[in-house]
Amino acid sequence: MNKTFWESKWAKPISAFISIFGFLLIWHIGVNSSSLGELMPGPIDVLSRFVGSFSVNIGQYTILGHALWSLSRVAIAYSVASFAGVICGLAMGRYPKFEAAFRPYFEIIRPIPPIAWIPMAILWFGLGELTKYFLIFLAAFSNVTLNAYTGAISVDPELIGAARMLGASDNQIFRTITIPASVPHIFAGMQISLSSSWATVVAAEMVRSSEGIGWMIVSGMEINNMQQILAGIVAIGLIGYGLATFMRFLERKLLVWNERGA
Amino acid sequence: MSKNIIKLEVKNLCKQFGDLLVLDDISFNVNKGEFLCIVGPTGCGKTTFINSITKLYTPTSGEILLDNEIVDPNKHNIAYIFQEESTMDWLTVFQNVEFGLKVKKIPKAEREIKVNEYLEIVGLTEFKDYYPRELSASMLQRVSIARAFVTEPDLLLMDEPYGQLDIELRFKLEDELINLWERTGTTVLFITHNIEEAVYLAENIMILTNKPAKVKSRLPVNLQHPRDIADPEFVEIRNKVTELIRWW
Amino acid sequence: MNEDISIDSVQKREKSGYIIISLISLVIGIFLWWLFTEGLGTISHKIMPGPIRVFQSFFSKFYVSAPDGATLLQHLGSSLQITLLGYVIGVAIGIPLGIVMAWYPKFDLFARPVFDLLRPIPGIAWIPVMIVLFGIGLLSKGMVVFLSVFVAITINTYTGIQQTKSVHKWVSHTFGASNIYTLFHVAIPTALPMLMTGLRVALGAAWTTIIAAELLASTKGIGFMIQQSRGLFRPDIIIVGMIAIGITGSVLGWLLGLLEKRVLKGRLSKE
Amino acid sequence: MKKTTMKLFSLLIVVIMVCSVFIGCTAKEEAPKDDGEAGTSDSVDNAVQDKASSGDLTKIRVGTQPTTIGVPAQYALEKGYFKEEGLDVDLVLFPTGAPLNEAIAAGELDVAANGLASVFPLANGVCEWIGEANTTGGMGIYVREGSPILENKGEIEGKPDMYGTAESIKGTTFLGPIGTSAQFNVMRYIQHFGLSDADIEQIHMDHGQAYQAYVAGEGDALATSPPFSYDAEDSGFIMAASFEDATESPLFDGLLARKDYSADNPESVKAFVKAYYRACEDLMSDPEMRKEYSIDWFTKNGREYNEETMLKEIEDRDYVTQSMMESEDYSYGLGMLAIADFYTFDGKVEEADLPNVPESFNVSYIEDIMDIKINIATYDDLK
Repeated sequence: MNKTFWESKWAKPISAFISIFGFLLIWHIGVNSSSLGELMPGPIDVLSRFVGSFSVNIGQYTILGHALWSLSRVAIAYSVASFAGVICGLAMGRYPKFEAAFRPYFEIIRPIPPIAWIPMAILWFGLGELTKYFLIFLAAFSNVTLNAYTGAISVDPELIGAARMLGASDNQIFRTITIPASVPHIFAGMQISLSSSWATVVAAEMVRSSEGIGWMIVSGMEINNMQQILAGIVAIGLIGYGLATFMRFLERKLLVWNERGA
Repeated sequence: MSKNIIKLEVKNLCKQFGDLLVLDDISFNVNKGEFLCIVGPTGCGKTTFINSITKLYTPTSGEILLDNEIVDPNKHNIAYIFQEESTMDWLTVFQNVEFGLKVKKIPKAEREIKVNEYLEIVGLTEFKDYYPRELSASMLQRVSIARAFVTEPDLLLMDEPYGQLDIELRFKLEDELINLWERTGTTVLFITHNIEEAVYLAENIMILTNKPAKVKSRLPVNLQHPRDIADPEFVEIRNKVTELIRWW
Repeated sequence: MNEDISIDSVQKREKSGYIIISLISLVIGIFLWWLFTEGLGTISHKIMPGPIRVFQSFFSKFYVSAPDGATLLQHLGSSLQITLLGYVIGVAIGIPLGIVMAWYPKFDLFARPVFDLLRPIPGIAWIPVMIVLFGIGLLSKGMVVFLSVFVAITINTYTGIQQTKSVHKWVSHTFGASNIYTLFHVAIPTALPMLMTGLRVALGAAWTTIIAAELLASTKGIGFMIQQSRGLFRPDIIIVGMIAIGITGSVLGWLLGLLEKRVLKGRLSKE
Repeated sequence: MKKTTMKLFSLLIVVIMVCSVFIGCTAKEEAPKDDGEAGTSDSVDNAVQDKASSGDLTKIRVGTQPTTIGVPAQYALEKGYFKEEGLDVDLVLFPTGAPLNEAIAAGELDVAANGLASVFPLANGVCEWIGEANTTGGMGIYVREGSPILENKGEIEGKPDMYGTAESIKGTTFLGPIGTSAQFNVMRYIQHFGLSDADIEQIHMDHGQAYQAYVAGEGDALATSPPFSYDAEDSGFIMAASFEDATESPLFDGLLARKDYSADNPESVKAFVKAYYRACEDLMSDPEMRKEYSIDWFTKNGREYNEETMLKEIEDRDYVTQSMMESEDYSYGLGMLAIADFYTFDGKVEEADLPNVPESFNVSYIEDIMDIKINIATYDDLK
């Protein structure tokens, strides 16, 4: 009897429901039974604020508007970063001399987290959108580049040897073997980058803004509105989860041929 | 070797996955020291059967007795050689072979003697400090074989262990296996879909039907090792098995 | 690490040439930086200080506490202390949790959903919550670091354990090993490369998060130093801070790399 | 042959990268920035006004805070005073003075109405001090009841209302934003007891957060300004030292302009100053209106005031009017000089930069507009 439950298709949703409900319950009890309640709103307050913010404006937009703002920032910066990252990564893999020239800068910039760039980015690009794009770009760029590069240099040497025996030129090998073989790596890099881009949206919106999920959190801090902060955190979590799921779905759809190899 | 003692007793074994009946009322005995090959059409449930013996799957009904007790890897000395490559890539060859002995809490000094002995037998002594990724597929399979034999199991289960190897290597390893078996007197249950392999190795061949698997028949191979695949007697037995296995 | 694999003996001859290219490229870069700042003055030093100014500030920051009240090493020490505190706790809790989640499917069914929801929330978003819950001292910053470490470690451990091949589990079981024995001798060794990756990722996350936390509320630390220099028209100190962050991050990563090589011995780490 | 193709290819990559970055930039700058700017910070009213204003107005970017200093700017904007002067004002709000300075450094603002933090752009020679806007009462250092600091009162000569002894202050933790009046307040306070910054701990937090943290039991003392100082009083915290007692210097919030902007657009700056003072006169002449208006605007920006606290603020803080500037004892820029002098202690203002501060005093706009003569302070006046 017990066993059939664990194997049934209901096990997953039911246990998910129980665990999330349990998590909220602990939160609720924690807040209501201690002095914590003075500082922290409970889950009911936060969730009702979250749900309410679909129809009531926080600042100038509803939460959907803020989410769209944040997503559009991520989408733009992420696309540019992916594009530039793939090109840089492949070029580094293809041309050792380009790698030699470019790599030092890459290695210097890579370990500095986007958030530490905020002050300089403001000085260079001002308080507008460009700075926000720049920060998100930084979050995505290095991962994509690194993965594209790894993809380009870890192509099976036998494959290249075989192609060379058939008389393929370096360029042909690069176009027809290296690039396709790098795709799984590139995709993996893009997946990680999307998550880190999204995680950077809070940092990016710490730069003067008046909209976005990150702004909800930052401005909630400024005006001491815990409900707004937590509603923002809930939104970040849900959208982040959605994006990751979406990328996994895309991977399954697009990279069917790779799954065998992986 | 007293070959008349019943080692393994399978009684009315059934296994069902959901609605799918895979094993249908299988019963047979294996004597101590016997080399039994089980053949059947691909996908007939041979692996399921062997997995039931090792408790990887719990049978739906029926029972399996080893030395008159319900089979239990914790109590009985069973070894299993898998179809897939199964060496552990974080251990050296030596440590891989040692794995089963460690599980069975054999003292260190004794472990070392035994492992070295079996490494010698499978010809891997000079590779004992290598990691699996540095070895070829056939060497890896030899590691697995050594790992199984070194525990001197009461019952050795082999699930198409040579399925992925090329013919030459396979012949070599088959001969090695027979050698080991003759030296150790282990009871061996060998699963294969390769009829020639079965006839080449086994004392007895058990043929299963297509899914759901039942025991179709069981016939002895009374030939001396090493066997000659061109021997007319060999060919005759092979044809007989082939005839039995046809389900169409 | 990857270049080492790809570079075969033929290429080795040229390698020294590549180092020269790297050096030339760096020299050109620094020269251009100097040219447009201190050289021609095209870019105001209020927006981008020149290399000479930055290097001067960098070295003088080792003994000058202006304008933010502490020397570089004091800031660095403060940041590292909290980072390591949060990191150690995060690792100590994250690894066992990841293992238990991956090894006991029933536990996984309950833990995973909550975890999946918390996972995409960046450490920086937790800062306001932690300030409210744990105040503004070491503890709240330690907690924010802990959270981001914990998430990265748990995920990687979890994924690593799940990579355990069934056949290895079977081998262990048929030899009569208990579930726990199999966990420690099969699953955990399998997970080690992923786990090491997790340690590295988490260290990066910890270091990023402490900087963020210090930007928002603190009395010391590299992030605080940067924060103080904003609005004081001292971009040179900001860049010094960024350089210190970058170098420290690299050194920490390198140290973990050494550990990784020792732990994984004959195995390649899985990226 | 191979080499040339390689070079071409890398060149191409560089070009594509650069282009992609620029395409990305321009695309985004056009699309979202328009909306973004319409909505920057303040309110929808502005957006409406922005749209109404056509091209013949001069655009000017103004930074301020949602505090006393920002009210006249917002008021002038809403009343259309700026527009009457031919200005299209883009008002940008900052939570404290530090990020406002950063925006000035980044060239994002032309003029600003800011508090104590103004000293940094002045000392750095980036801005000039073009007017003083309001007096700054109501700031102070607060402690909880039962704090050891409260055990002793009036120990310092001439400060009958100031609490504390060297022993009780030593080792305490102060909350408040560093680089603003709060830090100035704390440092001057402890100096009276012969202590230095090494004897205490100051935790940097914006006013709102600091107040919240203090309420939650963090820290030993809170250095804050209205409205949080009034909230602190309401919560039963006790003022250990007022800003005035501790610092002994009158502090004026005021107006600054980027030097380069002021040189190129003196007419716009003058117009801005004129409209701003017009608003100040309005607000000073009608306290009831000032109260209603301020409460409304502060609340919109997340600073909760009630009537009582607002009345206190009106009591404590005056907007600078023509008559005030004409008075004998008015000394233009004295507060800024005191602060500049103070901040050399930890190198936030370098000693070499001290002369920049009086050099930045530019009263020509006010004198032109009001046709008065203003008495300008020098460092000698500090003694």
